Amino acid sequence: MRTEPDYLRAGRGIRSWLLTRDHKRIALMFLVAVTLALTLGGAFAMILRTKLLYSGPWLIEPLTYNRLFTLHGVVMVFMFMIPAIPAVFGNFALPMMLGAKDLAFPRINLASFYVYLAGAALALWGMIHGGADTGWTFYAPYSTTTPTDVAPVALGVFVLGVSSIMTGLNFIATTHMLRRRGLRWHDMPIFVWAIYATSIIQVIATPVLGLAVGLVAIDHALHMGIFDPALGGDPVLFEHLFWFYSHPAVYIMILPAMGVIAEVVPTFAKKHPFSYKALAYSSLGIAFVGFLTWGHHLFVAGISQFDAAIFGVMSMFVAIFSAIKVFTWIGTLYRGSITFNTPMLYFFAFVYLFAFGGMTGIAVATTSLDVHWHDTYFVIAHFHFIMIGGTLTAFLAALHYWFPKMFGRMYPERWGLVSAALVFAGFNLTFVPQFLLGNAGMPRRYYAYPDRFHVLNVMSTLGAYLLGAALILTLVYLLASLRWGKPAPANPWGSRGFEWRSPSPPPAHNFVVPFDPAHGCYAYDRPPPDEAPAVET
Amino acid sequence: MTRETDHEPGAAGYVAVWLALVVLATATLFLSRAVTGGWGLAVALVIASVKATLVAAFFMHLAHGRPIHRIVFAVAIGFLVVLVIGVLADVGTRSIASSYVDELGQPAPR
Amino acid sequence: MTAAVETAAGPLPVQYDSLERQHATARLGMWVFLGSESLLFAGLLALYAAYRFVYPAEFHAASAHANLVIGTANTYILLTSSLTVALAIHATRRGHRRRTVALLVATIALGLAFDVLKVIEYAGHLREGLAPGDYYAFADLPARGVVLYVTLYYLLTGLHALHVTGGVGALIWLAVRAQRGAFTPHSHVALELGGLYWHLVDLVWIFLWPLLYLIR
Amino acid sequence: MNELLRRILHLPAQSSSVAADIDALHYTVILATMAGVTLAAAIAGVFLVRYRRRTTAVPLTPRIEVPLWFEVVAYGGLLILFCAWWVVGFAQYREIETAPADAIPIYVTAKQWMWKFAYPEGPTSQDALIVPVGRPVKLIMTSRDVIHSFYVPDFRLKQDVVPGRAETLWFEATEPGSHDVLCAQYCGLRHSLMRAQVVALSAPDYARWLDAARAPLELPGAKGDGQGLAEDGRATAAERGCLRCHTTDGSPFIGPTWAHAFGQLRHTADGRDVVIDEAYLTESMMDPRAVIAAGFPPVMPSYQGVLTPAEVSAIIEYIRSLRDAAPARAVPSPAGPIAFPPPGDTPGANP
Repeated sequence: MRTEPDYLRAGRGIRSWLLTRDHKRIALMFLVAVTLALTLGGAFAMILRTKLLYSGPWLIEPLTYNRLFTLHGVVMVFMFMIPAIPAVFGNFALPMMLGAKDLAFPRINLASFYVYLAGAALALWGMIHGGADTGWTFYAPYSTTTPTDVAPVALGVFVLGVSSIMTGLNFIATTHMLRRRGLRWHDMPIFVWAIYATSIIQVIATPVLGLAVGLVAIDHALHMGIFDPALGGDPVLFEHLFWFYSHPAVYIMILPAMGVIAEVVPTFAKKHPFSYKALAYSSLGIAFVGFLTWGHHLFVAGISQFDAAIFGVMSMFVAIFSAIKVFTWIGTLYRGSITFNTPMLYFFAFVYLFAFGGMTGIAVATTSLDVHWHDTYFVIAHFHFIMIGGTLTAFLAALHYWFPKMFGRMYPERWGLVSAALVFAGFNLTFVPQFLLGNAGMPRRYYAYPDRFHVLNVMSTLGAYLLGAALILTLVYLLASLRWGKPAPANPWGSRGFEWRSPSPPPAHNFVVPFDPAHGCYAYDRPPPDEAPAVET
Repeated sequence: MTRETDHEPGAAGYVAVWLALVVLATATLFLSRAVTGGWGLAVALVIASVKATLVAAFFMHLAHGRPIHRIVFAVAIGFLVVLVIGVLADVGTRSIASSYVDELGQPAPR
Repeated sequence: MTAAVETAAGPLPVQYDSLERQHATARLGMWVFLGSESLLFAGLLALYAAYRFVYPAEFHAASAHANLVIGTANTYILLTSSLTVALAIHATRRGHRRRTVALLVATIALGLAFDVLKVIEYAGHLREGLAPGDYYAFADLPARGVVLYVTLYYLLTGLHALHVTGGVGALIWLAVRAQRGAFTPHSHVALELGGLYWHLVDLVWIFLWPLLYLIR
Repeated sequence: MNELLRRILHLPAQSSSVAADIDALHYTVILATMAGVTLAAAIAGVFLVRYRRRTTAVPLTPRIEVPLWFEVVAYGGLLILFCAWWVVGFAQYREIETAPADAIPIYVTAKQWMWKFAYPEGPTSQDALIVPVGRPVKLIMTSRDVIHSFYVPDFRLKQDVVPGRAETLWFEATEPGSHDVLCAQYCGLRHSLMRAQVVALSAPDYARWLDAARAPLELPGAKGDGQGLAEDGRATAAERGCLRCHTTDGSPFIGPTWAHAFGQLRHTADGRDVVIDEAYLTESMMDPRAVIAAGFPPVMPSYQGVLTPAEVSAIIEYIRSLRDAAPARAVPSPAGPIAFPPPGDTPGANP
């Protein structure tokens, strides 16, 4: 029945991959790059955790330790968290969900991949060459006066920002202009809403980060003194510019994850979302209100009480949108017909960890508690609960969910469930002790710490080893099933989603027979459309 | 979809807009001498906004282009204002105590 | 596979139904890019607002030494260049290829004039010692606060001048393509995007001029 | 209940006036958080078990759209709860941020990797902030180089110290004791070793310490054989401020007393017994944290490069001269030994 080769075999040779304009191939190239970044960042984390087994100086020098946590921050945030789900699954699934043959600007899409590689190379060369030891936050005046080599790393982050803007711009144009005839905004899958909201943040917030790290690079190299207190400058202003980007950036990280979950739950519960509008509009709500809350990172930085009041209240409002999403996902399970696959186990891990991480965010936004917790391991546990418990868990859920569609192979279900459980266990063993460390008052970025924090640190390190092992296990069996996985049917999960109405792996231009949007992507109260070969699992 | 080029201002329209801009620029120059201090800034910003609206509406075809263009422009300017206000709300209301130590009359220990 | 629709600008990309749809998408993409660029200046304007609030007197004193003549001349130059590029697009729609090229060349000339005046202005300031950051060596005014105005002046106008230079480069490329007849009344979206970008550069200067030169 | 929760959550001692209130809000927020999340997960679990698919054929599921009133009630209620926490939290924040008028001002200077304290009356000290119990103290802090953060976990208080500005932080210690001061804002190589101690003394002890610190340091000569050297030693000890923490009449104060010390065994914090001889005294002056006497806070600054070898030997001679001297009653002996709870613990064996 297949008239033309699928996108994996549509072209031969390295040139057809490196110069491709097919959004699906670019998605796979991003997948490889992003997985490398995750592995690299994870390795740095392992070294940091190993050093923290002992309270005194051990294993590595303080300068090496400072460089490693900077590397861990920069690599994980800018090279994995920000691009991961949008650039891989946004690139792959968004056009298919809209019924489009490709993104609006394919050349810009390919360029964004090479700009990402350039930025990553520049940042890592900067690290190897001189190695910034400023932390991924680059706070002035330390970042502008430290003898280590800050400029290349800062410019690397700038270039990675440009790649992020290009991806965001592409998705906004595609969502507006390339929807299939008859596909209204309210017929679109919720994943598209989430990626659209993320793109708005990427396009609006990233330039301000570019400026902030650009100023740090200029200040460090040419001593322009824009934040230099000796010339009357105010370092807190850098913190304002940096967090104006970095708080919306955490929504860039979590919104696509929420989009993935909004696709996984209806498919495996075989049920229409509890409230489509709530899920769709809460994504936009997070995108816009998320820009008004950056000040809760500055409660003890010396901002005025009036400003702290504004940002405190706004932080409470933005949390409501996350609560809406969690309740709506759980509501979707009500009277569904649930099958328990690996993506669903990742969903349950996501719900528990993200909700807990989010609520500790509320606790930190309760201004007076932040005075004790700011810059301690409580904050580190909070954002790792959201980043690993939320985004990485959803990334793995998406990887398993769309694996049949991307590669035409099935992953081994049993191994999937085992590794998901190990990831959940390793994660909790690593980061729950860090909440307690934060309560006990251990500041972050500490090379040597008072002895009273010793036991909790050892527990956290063991957890880190377990989490690392579980992730490596996941990588192994996924790579193995590329070769030996059972051939995947077009619709292994029996999903109504639009992307499942094309063969696995899909042809170069996504659809043999364009799908009929009248059959909604969540219409589990009506029989499945016949044109897509609905295969029961 | 209406073709965009039907009702865009003709050559004469563009020259008229240009004249308005030049007049406003000259007005800003002289007004800045007359109105000084905080009000001077307000006046200058109002005139600049009027000029910006003229350029955006006619030269950039926002007036009769697709509505999404206006939304994108408004959102960008909106967040620009949010950033400036967020920063000013902090700098503006910081208490006196956090000015330089020596201004407190007590020499900071060297 | 739908047959690729032949258009003047090469085969219509497969994901577009019509040429007009592709142009509309290109314009939307450009507007999103312009929104993103304006946020780049937003960061510097926020710094300007904060520092002007903290050091009003120093900003006032320092602004007196800004070269008002060149600043005002540049304002008129950019306003006029906006007119010429708008007329150029208008001429393309009317099919007057030669007039389009002439107007584009005029715009390029005005852009270069802006850059030249800017270099002259910078040279003058640097000779006086009005240099940014640690290199500030201006006799009349103490550094504290004033140097922040000077640094912000160089950052704002420097970033803007960079965008002007980039714009001039784009216009030169567009003029060459116009000369080769690449733009027809129905297909000249690249020229429109170049025009939009140039108008944004003018828009930014409309705000920079009063904020930097007219602090009274 | 407070103590139980405090231990479970690994919270440090509540040693400042605001600590108890903050912890109370902490317990409500954390318990509500855990309860809410566990409830949500439980509901999800129940739905999973209740609605798991038992047949192979996929049934059609009802399309249920949540009624708007349910959403408004649920999310409105949640928003009100969050805002209520914020109201309480911000009230406490204002209390933390606004120092009372009668607070004692003390100037704190943060410098890359050390804290220096200066009292308006003139005495300065390094790494040891001596404060009275029960009276508010206002720290006026500035930094010499980069951003640091003055963080006292036992007080639940922290304030970034920004160069070029004076940041204020006030607290009121509730009971005598010494508390760790840590740097919470990354500031470079020895960020994790930039530590100090807040030593809270009862009111009379503080008053006496302040008098001793302020009084012109003239002390009657002590009997000693090498009259000249011991005499120089006494003058040097007075001038260098040693006698502000070490007494010469046998009573322990902030530091161990010098009377009847020379040649005795000193029980150290890590359980060893060391003979007090020239080597031990020299090492204690140059690297005070190498050996810390049991029951005393590690607050002595290092005099490396401050004392010349001649002065070191003079001081040692003075201590030797107090070996069997009858306690001279000139300095009123403190009311009794300072009731020091064992300090948190000595910082890790730092390089």
